[in-house]
Amino acid sequence: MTNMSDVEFVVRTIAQTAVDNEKYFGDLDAVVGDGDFGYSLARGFEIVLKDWDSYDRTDISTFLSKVAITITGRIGGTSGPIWGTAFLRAAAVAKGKTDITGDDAVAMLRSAITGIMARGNAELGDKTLLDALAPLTDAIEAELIAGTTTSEIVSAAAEAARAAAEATTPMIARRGRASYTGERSIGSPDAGAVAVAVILEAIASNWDSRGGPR
Amino acid sequence: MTNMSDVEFVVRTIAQTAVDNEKYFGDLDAVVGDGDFGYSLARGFEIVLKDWDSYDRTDISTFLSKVAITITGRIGGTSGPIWGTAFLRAAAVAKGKTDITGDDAVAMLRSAITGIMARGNAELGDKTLLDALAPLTDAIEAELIAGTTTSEIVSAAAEAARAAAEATTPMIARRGRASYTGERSIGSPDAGAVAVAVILEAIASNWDSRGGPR
Amino acid sequence: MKKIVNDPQRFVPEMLEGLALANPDSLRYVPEYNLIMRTDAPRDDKVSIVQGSGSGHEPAHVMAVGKGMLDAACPGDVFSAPPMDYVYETTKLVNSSKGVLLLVNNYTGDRMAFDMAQEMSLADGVNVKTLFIDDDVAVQDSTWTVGRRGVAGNFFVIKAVGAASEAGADLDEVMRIGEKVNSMTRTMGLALTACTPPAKGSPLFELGDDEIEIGVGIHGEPGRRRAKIMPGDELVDTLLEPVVGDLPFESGDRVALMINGLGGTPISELYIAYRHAHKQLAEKGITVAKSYVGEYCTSLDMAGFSLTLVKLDDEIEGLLDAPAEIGMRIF
Amino acid sequence: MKKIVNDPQRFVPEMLEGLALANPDSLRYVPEYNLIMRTDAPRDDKVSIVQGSGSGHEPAHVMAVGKGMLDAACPGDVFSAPPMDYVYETTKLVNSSKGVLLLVNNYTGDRMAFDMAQEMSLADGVNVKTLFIDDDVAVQDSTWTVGRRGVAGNFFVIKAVGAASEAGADLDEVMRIGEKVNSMTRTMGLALTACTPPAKGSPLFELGDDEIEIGVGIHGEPGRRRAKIMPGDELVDTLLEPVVGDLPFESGDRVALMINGLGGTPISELYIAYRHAHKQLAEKGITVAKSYVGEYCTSLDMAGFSLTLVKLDDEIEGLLDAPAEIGMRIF
Ligand SMILES: Nc1ncnc2c1ncn2[C@@H]1O[C@H](COP(=O)(O)OP(=O)(O)O)[C@@H](O)[C@H]1O
Ligand SMILES: Nc1ncnc2c1ncn2[C@@H]1O[C@H](COP(=O)(O)OP(=O)(O)O)[C@@H](O)[C@H]1O
Ligand SMILES: [Mg+2]
Ligand SMILES: [Mg+2]
Ligand SMILES: [Mg+2]
Ligand SMILES: [Mg+2]
Repeated sequence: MTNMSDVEFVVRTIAQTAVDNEKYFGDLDAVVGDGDFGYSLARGFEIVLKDWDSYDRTDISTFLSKVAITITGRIGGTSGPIWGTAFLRAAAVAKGKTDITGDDAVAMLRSAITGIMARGNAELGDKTLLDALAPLTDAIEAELIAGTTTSEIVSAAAEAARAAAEATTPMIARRGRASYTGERSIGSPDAGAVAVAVILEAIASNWDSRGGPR
Repeated sequence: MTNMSDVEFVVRTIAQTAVDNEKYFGDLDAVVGDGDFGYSLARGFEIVLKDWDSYDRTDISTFLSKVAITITGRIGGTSGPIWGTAFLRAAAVAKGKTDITGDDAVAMLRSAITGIMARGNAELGDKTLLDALAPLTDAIEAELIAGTTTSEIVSAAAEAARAAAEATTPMIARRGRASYTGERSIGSPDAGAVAVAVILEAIASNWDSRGGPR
Repeated sequence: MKKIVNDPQRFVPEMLEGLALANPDSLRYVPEYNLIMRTDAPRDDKVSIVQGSGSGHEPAHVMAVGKGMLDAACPGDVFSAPPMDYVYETTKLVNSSKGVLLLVNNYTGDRMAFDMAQEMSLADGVNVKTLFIDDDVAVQDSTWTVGRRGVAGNFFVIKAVGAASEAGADLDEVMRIGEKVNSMTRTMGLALTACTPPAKGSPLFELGDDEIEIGVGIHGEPGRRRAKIMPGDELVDTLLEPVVGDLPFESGDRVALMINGLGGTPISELYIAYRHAHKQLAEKGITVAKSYVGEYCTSLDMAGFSLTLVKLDDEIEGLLDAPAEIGMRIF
Repeated sequence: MKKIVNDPQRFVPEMLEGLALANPDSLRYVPEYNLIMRTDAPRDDKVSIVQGSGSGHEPAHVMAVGKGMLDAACPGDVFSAPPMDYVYETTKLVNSSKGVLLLVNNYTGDRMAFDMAQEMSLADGVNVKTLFIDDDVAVQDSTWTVGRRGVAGNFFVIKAVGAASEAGADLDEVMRIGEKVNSMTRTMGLALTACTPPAKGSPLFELGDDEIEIGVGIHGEPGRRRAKIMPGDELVDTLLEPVVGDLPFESGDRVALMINGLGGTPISELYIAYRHAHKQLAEKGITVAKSYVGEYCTSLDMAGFSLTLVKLDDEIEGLLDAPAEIGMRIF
């Protein structure tokens, strides 16, 4: 069971990680893309951090929707619509809730994934951040069935995301800027997938010290 | 005593040396100038070599005038007018002659030097090719007084030109493109002066095998 | 990085402010949404034309705002599609009773931002249509199903729809013209060097002293393949053959030929390329009726060029000939 | 070297051939003398205006040939004054009964070639005058008595004498106007990179990743001093202060402001420079009445820019406003 405070921790960690890794994410995108991924995320999530206190926290859904509006409206490039859609879809699943269960979290992630797929016309295996998001969701689901602790679940998700991000290296990009380079996209990991892994690792490593009610 | 055949040898050596050293002369000019010196000389003297057989050889003066017209008319940059003027002034001194004495040669060089000075509004010490031409002329004059052989005179001239060219290194350029860089022109030799030294060395080293009546 | 830049994050706003200061009578800069619009827009007697895209392509698109061309340009940051909000606000700002046409180079990020903004604007009752430009023949492999990119050929679409809207055509007619010109336009580009986005501060990719990238887009990404540098005429042939073969352009055609500099290539070299392209086309029986040599759609400081052909008919030629006044001026 | 070039020795002729092919109605290329002239030149109802100089400065000067600007441009090879013959033949080709004005940037080689050609033309009975342009304030030290160089400010002289001659002014009057505009024009430039002449194939000088050259001319030579790269606004100040202080330009003045790209700098950066220059001038009480941002006089692919100010009066402003049609076109 997680609550608003945990959700805030997750969103804040996403935002802070995006800001902190501007250069790294940009360099990853520069290998076969146009190098703006880090810049775009950082400029948008910077605003999320700046407006942090002003977001309506009536319930988890409202909170995530407000964040989504900032992301969609203020992040440029492909990432604004993609990440904004993910937050919006997660918000829709959490409608009216102030607490979310593990199953809720999985449902929110699944909804985010189908939202991204629809928005970007992408499938698994196209070498996008979806290729990290789906495996990490699978890992959470498996841990829930196994009945492990929240802390262990988060760690497992981070490990799955990292492995999945690395597994994008041999893939050929079929979506986004990288896809224009064709076969040359083989040999380097997808910037979006790596970003997901880095974010999950940040969440996992700070999970136990996140503060607020558990 | 030198004759038309010697004059032809000298002019041909000048032309061939300019063509052979296009890159070297250009690189020298690139240090504080605009790098076109080698290109300009090569493109013009190439035409001298191509039109070689067509020049009127009625007398030495006519021959040199015809060459001067090609140089002035077809070499761009500062070098066309400067080198063309030198040839024209030398031609004027040789008016009507088919043989020239050592003293004639000195007079021709002195006339070329004053011509260049007038054309380029330059003086000795301004870090131009004049700073090689004047010392080599002085050297010839000194050797004539000492009564050495033509072959020795030519060698002495080459040595004087080389030493003088090297002596332009500490000078500050007051004329030409290099002068715009001010003090920064100190530390590298003048391209035009080095070219004169290279040409004189070529003349000297081939003098004894130059063929034709001596 | 050696650029004329202060804070890299202020690169785009400062450029736009400079542009507006240089054109006080004709251009207005709206900092909140990072947009440049005509001082006389919106005009209810004409369809408003908007181009949105990333920055870094100057003069496209902010310097193509003016009479006979765009009513507004809505650029994102360097090489990034504008955030959806900016597109939406731009659309509202230039809303004319004759409608709004959004021109978008077909890149994923741009598509998404404009699709979303169009939906929101339609919901607000704005009469808006979106045209995706996709002239790049470097992207033709059907495996890459994101479709062709829009590159320098967008200039011709802008010019034609700008002229038509200025003449009073309605939104459907302007859209028809834009689609027609897009369908007759083909482009391919190559890079001699990588470019350096100000926020990154170093070149986007490494390229050897004798290497070039063939089939690049306009966002500084690597192209379809790497090759060794070759003589200028061969560089031209490398682009011309795929472009001619694609539509295809055929003997008897009249065309517009554009040699577009990518930002770091001097105009002298562009004319060397033009010369060979013109002659090769003449040999194929294709007449160059209009020529365009210069920078139209760049990738920051990238050296290289793209080659565009437009198949002309009387309608297109008339629209290209129509007068226009834009910020990319000479005097 | 990565350029669009075939045989480096054919760089200039191929560029000129391309230019003429792109402008068949208005421009003629005369290969024997490497010159570009208007198809309608010489016209006996106007003074013919000729600019001669090295190549590598494009669009100056071959792309400034056209109605209201030059009647002919007579370029030498890259960075080399044209051979005297070419100048002489050009003068004869455009000889008008109203006379010929030769515009020359004040560089030694150019001065000499034009002096000699003018002498020969006068002997032939051609009514010819020569105007030396010397707007570069980087060269002001009296020790360097070759005098100031002529750089991008030549654009304003060309524009003004072009307009005056088109309006029927006689040679003396055209000369007076040219001298006046030259006397009111000041320029200074800086380089972020060295340029690569095609025949040399490598950069003219080495410059560190964080180094710039201040006070460069237009032939790729090093400047007066080397400095570390600085923010864009400071780069502008480095040029603006000497330029403003030289004439001097004062509070209450109306000026034309040109930010001229040297060939490798994208137009986006030029507008960032324009912004700051415009604001600084406003703070000094100097009004920018006309603005020029783009490439006017370049050094091949050199990155960097020059800043030019022209003090305006009604006469000069009117001449700058007059229409002109030249090869550096947009559509
Ligand atoms: N169509 C798509 N669907 C889902 N994700 C995508 C799509 N295209 C790109 N991405 C993701 O976005 C990342 C790049 O984002 P960004 O650099 O902002 O986009 P752009 O390609 O517009 O510059 C990629 O690494 C990939 O993970
Ligand atoms: N005013 C002058 N008088 C005499 N010689 C000069 C003068 N200016 C330059 N030179 C000589 O010419 C050489 C450069 O020639 P060149 O490169 O053709 O000229 P530019 O400076 O026009 O590019 C210099 O190295 C110098 O020896
Ligand atoms: Mg990207
Ligand atoms: Mg030189
Ligand atoms: Mg992008
Ligand atoms: Mg020169």
